[in-house]
Amino acid sequence: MKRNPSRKKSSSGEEERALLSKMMLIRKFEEKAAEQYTKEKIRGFLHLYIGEEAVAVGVIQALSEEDNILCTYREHGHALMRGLNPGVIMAEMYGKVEGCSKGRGGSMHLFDVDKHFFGGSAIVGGHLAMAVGLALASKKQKKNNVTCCFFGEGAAAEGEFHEAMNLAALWKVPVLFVCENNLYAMGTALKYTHAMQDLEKKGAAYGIPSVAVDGMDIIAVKKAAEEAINYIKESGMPYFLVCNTYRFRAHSMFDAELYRDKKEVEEWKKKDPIINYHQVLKRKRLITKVQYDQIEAQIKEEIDKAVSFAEKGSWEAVEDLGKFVYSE
Amino acid sequence: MKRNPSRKKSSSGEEERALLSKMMLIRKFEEKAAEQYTKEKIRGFLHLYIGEEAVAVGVIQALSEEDNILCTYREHGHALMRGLNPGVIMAEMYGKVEGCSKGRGGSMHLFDVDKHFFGGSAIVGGHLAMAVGLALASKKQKKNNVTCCFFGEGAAAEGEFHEAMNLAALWKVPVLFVCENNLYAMGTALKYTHAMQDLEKKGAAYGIPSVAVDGMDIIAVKKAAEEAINYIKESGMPYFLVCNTYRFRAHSMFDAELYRDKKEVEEWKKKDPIINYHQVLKRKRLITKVQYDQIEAQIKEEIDKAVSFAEKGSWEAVEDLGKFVYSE
Amino acid sequence: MADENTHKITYREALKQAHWEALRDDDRIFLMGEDVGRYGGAFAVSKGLLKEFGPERVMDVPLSESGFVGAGIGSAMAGMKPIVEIMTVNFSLLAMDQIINNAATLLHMSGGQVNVPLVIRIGCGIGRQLAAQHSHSWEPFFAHVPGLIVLSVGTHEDARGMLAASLKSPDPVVMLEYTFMLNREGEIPADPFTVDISKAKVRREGRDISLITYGNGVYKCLEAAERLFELGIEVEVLDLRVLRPLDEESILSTVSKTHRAIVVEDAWKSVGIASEVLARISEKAFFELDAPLYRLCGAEVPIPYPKHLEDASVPQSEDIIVAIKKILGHDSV
Amino acid sequence: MADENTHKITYREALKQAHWEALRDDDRIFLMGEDVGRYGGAFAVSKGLLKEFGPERVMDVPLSESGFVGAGIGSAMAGMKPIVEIMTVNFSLLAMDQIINNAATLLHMSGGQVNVPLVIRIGCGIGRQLAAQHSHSWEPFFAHVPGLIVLSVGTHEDARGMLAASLKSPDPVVMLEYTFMLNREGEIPADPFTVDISKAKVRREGRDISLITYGNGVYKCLEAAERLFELGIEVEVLDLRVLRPLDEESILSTVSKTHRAIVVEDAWKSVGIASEVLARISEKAFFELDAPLYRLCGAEVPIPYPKHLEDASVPQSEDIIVAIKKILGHDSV
Ligand SMILES: Cc1ncc(C[n+]2csc(CCOP(=O)(O)OP(=O)(O)O)c2C)c(N)n1
Ligand SMILES: Cc1ncc(C[n+]2csc(CCOP(=O)(O)OP(=O)(O)O)c2C)c(N)n1
Ligand SMILES: [Mg+2]
Ligand SMILES: [Mg+2]
Repeated sequence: MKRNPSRKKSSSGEEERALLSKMMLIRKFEEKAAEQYTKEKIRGFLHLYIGEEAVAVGVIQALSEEDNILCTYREHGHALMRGLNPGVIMAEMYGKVEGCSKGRGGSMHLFDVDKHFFGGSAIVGGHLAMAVGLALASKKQKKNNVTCCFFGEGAAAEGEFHEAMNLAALWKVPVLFVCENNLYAMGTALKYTHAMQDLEKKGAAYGIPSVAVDGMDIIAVKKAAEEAINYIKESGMPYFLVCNTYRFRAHSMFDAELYRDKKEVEEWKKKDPIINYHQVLKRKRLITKVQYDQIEAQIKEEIDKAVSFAEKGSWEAVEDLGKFVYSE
Repeated sequence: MKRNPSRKKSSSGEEERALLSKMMLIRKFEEKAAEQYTKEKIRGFLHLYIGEEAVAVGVIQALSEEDNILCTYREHGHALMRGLNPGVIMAEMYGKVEGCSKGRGGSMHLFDVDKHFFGGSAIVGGHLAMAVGLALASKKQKKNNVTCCFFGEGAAAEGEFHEAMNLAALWKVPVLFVCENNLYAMGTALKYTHAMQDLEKKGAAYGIPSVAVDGMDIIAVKKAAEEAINYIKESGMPYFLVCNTYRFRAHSMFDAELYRDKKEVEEWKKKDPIINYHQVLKRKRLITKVQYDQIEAQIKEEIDKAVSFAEKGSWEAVEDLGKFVYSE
Repeated sequence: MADENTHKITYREALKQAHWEALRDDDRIFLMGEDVGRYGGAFAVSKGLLKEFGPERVMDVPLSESGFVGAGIGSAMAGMKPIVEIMTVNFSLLAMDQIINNAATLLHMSGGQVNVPLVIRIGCGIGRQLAAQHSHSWEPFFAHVPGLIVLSVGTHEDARGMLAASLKSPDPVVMLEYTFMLNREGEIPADPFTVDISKAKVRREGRDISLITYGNGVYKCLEAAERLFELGIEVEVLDLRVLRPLDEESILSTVSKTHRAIVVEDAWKSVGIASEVLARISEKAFFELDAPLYRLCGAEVPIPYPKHLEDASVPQSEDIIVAIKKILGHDSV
Repeated sequence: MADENTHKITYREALKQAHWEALRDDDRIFLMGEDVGRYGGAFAVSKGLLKEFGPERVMDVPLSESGFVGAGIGSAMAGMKPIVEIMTVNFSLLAMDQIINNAATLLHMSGGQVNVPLVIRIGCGIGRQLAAQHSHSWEPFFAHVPGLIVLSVGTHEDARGMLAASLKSPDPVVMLEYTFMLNREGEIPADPFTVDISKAKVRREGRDISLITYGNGVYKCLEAAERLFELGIEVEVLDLRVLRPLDEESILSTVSKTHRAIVVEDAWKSVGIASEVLARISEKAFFELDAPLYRLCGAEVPIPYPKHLEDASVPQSEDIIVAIKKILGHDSV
């Protein structure tokens, strides 16, 4: 094995392998979740992020721990990347009290306030204004943290998007809007959702700097996110980042995928962010087979542990049904 | 008096005087309404259009009778221009059954469906999507009419604006969005309402052609509206027209106008669309003093008639309170 | 119960047939909603309709609940007859302004000029562990509003028949459908039939006590009634069906017959449909009552995700049986 | 009734003082809403506050009800204590998604992690001929929703005291204020006082019949009670004040005392607060009743513009008097 001591940091490849392993964790975690869904351990809606991992990983790595995160119902990846324990996420999806939302929320409502992870919102577009509010609070409290809000391209058609963008720009608050453009809102393709499909151009209507990036390329996302965060931290102003990506799996476990060609999916799978980045790392000799296998093994172990944590978790007593409606 | 027989149509000045007289009718009608408000003949909110007359007149003259119109609560001018009888409008503001909405609506809810005049909406932004729906129906019914929707710059901050613009462009329906930018939403100036204040630039977010025009200049509005209507009739597509204007009076009769300088108002009054257009016509010798006085006298008569019609109108029986909730 | 006069059908299929027929019969009718076309409907109710009727009649719309409901209102004002689907009742809040301030109000504020012949269909209720933003029973919100006709589709018969009736209304109709029932099979008349959307309907006769219910409650009440029949208790089940305007006559008449009533609903208890039914009875049939009135409603909690808690958050047949036994002093079993 | 322990104040001024005090006492508190600043508040409630506290504490916001209510929720989640004003209750429908799907639900769906200490103030009710899109009494919508605390500001005392109490709540509070009363003068204690936002309040004692009411109903009921007193009829007036969670104990206790009750509200009758009150009484105090319960509610019509029809669309003192006389068989006068 060759080593190049002069390019220490990058040649050691630690950082790069960490990015890869985060994406792999998300992928494997969700594959396991899908499996558990089939076994009816997990119920309700389950929205997989498979294919889009580079977005959550690339963006969230650029955030500090103090930065707030808000997501949609398709948020396992974000939660994992924010550092929520896979076990408490899995337990949540099982509906167990050990889950990160005490089992009340399920897959769509992962929360961890201590980690500044504010859900898991299942009303499309409903969390954008909340993100602006969190950022407004940061400004009022003279904190230096950013609020990062993920949403789909479908959400950008909602009036909430318009109001949130305008308020953020008007109030000059530090919020990063990340549009995960996976080309579909359930079964409705971008062209049936937006008259103007270059979504990054929508920023101009609010005077918000906007950039589109290849969301299948972890390095591109990372770079764009870092630039965005720098801009926000320096200016205190909002920023709009469009990540063009694709979901490989159905919208949720209820979806028969009548609305798109298998071929289209196959084409996109060639852009798999994990496979491709793995290739890049191999080419750059930043990862060995042994290292890769180690990562895989570690992830497998972590996920097995998560499942057994969830399995061993407990059901909340029915008598407690009325809890969490008002504060105690 | 010189005449130039070669410039027949315009030298006769009939069309021009008609525009002037329409604006004057609106002005005088509203001045009378304000007077009747002070006498407590009219109650509730009364929103005057004084200063903005060139917009309604310039735009509506470009429409055919089959074209639909939807307005806000500041719609006396539009109703008059659409040809509603001043008497039935006045009666409506009195709350009499002879009113155009049988007295149920009042100043904010003038309707005349036979004249394709669909109100009079007092939820800011609430009528934009309805306008898209009317235009959608025209398309489905293969009618050739346009739907024209007036709203304020304040309304453009509502999510409804965003959704309506997108739907109109996506569905390719013949709707003219007219933003009456009078710089204030109640007491909130444009700069506190929109991060990006060149409103005509918002069209680009939906791929809708957009133009801003001096809304104090009847000829400019007329020309812009005609171009807009031509575009819509030819393409079947939506269009966004921003008319920059100013209201000379308070937002409503409840408003103490704490939020703007008297001086600012005085500056704008120099752009009075009626006085200035009268000057233009005088300069071009398209109106004589006699003609002007005649117009004034006619308008006075019409308005006096309107008032006495309203005065003589009748109150609906209290027993009929439950009417118009469901169709009979 | 199947005989030659009825046939078996799922609730979903009944809804779909109703749509198919409507689209076939009247050019002014079109269906619009999120994913009603290419996806086939979030719950597959409209599957196949796009192919048959084309994208002008079965319109996929962007995520813009206020916008497309408003557009539905506008096109109804212009003489079309739109059916607007809101996928899940929680999202209807985004369109509440359009539904209440416009659809329900235009006729009145225009002095009788503007009709809004619009049908809004909304999927609601629990049953699929969809948790706190996808599972509610918000019939009470709609039933409070003058100007709306509010229907609750609690049976297969109504799933098949209510849409056609609604499309005849000159006024806006809100049709609440129940996701929980989609796969359930039931019987409907084999021959074409119409339903009357001004009347409640007695789904089972009985003389000991009245169960007054709607929506997801109907089959639960019928099941409870069936089981109580074996114990010699004869329960009358009244399906309200029309939550606004309420068919008061049918309510008072069942109470005058049985002199006891329980109202069963999945919706949250406070300020619900059951409250209204109790209020009407206590105002107008007070002297008919042999026992206090009783409500069995949804627990006052946003719906939790885990199945055991979701189940616990609405009344089940078992709860109904227990309540009836208690009221009738039938503790022996 | 004025004495040295009380002083005279308008309802508007009482609200304003409450705001002034809140802004003075706690840096985390800020007021946001359309025209609350430079305009001085649509109804002049916040006039002067911008000048005193500056634009960071008194924020004019664009017309974006969903947006700024959502932003209020977000900032509450982050430890601020926003007071969000929605100018008129009709516009609250644009923010219903935020209020119900988020504010009321976050605590639950996060398993108790996310508190939303937000106060939403909403102007409501009739009285200024503002017609069908500006005049409603939609207390029932809010009172139906678990997770919200819903207050109805029916007196000057509450106008002065409820805001401070609401700002102490860890959970979202909806405070309904009444445009009709703004100019009305009333008495409040001269010394600083606090109010308890968990309890209804008997505003006048009596033994013959209970008037149960809230909001615009309170003074109308007190007026009716005053006039009936001259005829020897002693009416107890219970101001519900807290519409959610309802103070059932106070309701049952007044009914147990008088054995007769009328519920008075401006809101539409069907599925309203009165329905709920009647339901609770008929469930739990059935055997206490000497007469059928009775509701005097708003007419089920979007509010019409003309004064005589507007007046007719809500119960007036005169109607209350007539109803009481009828129930008590006091037809003689
Ligand atoms: C307000 C609202 N309307 C509709 C839905 C149903 N729904 C859930 S996800 C979804 C598609 C959203 O698409 P997009 O925003 O692109 O996100 P993606 O699922 O592609 O990540 C729809 C229509 C919802 N949850 N909320
Ligand atoms: C949804 C909604 N929010 C608030 C109001 C109260 N309001 C009435 S008019 C107005 C200002 C609207 O400004 P703009 O759209 O610019 O129209 P203008 O009055 O200037 O013509 C406001 C805030 C309302 N009627 N509807
Ligand atoms: Mg998408
Ligand atoms: Mg304006």
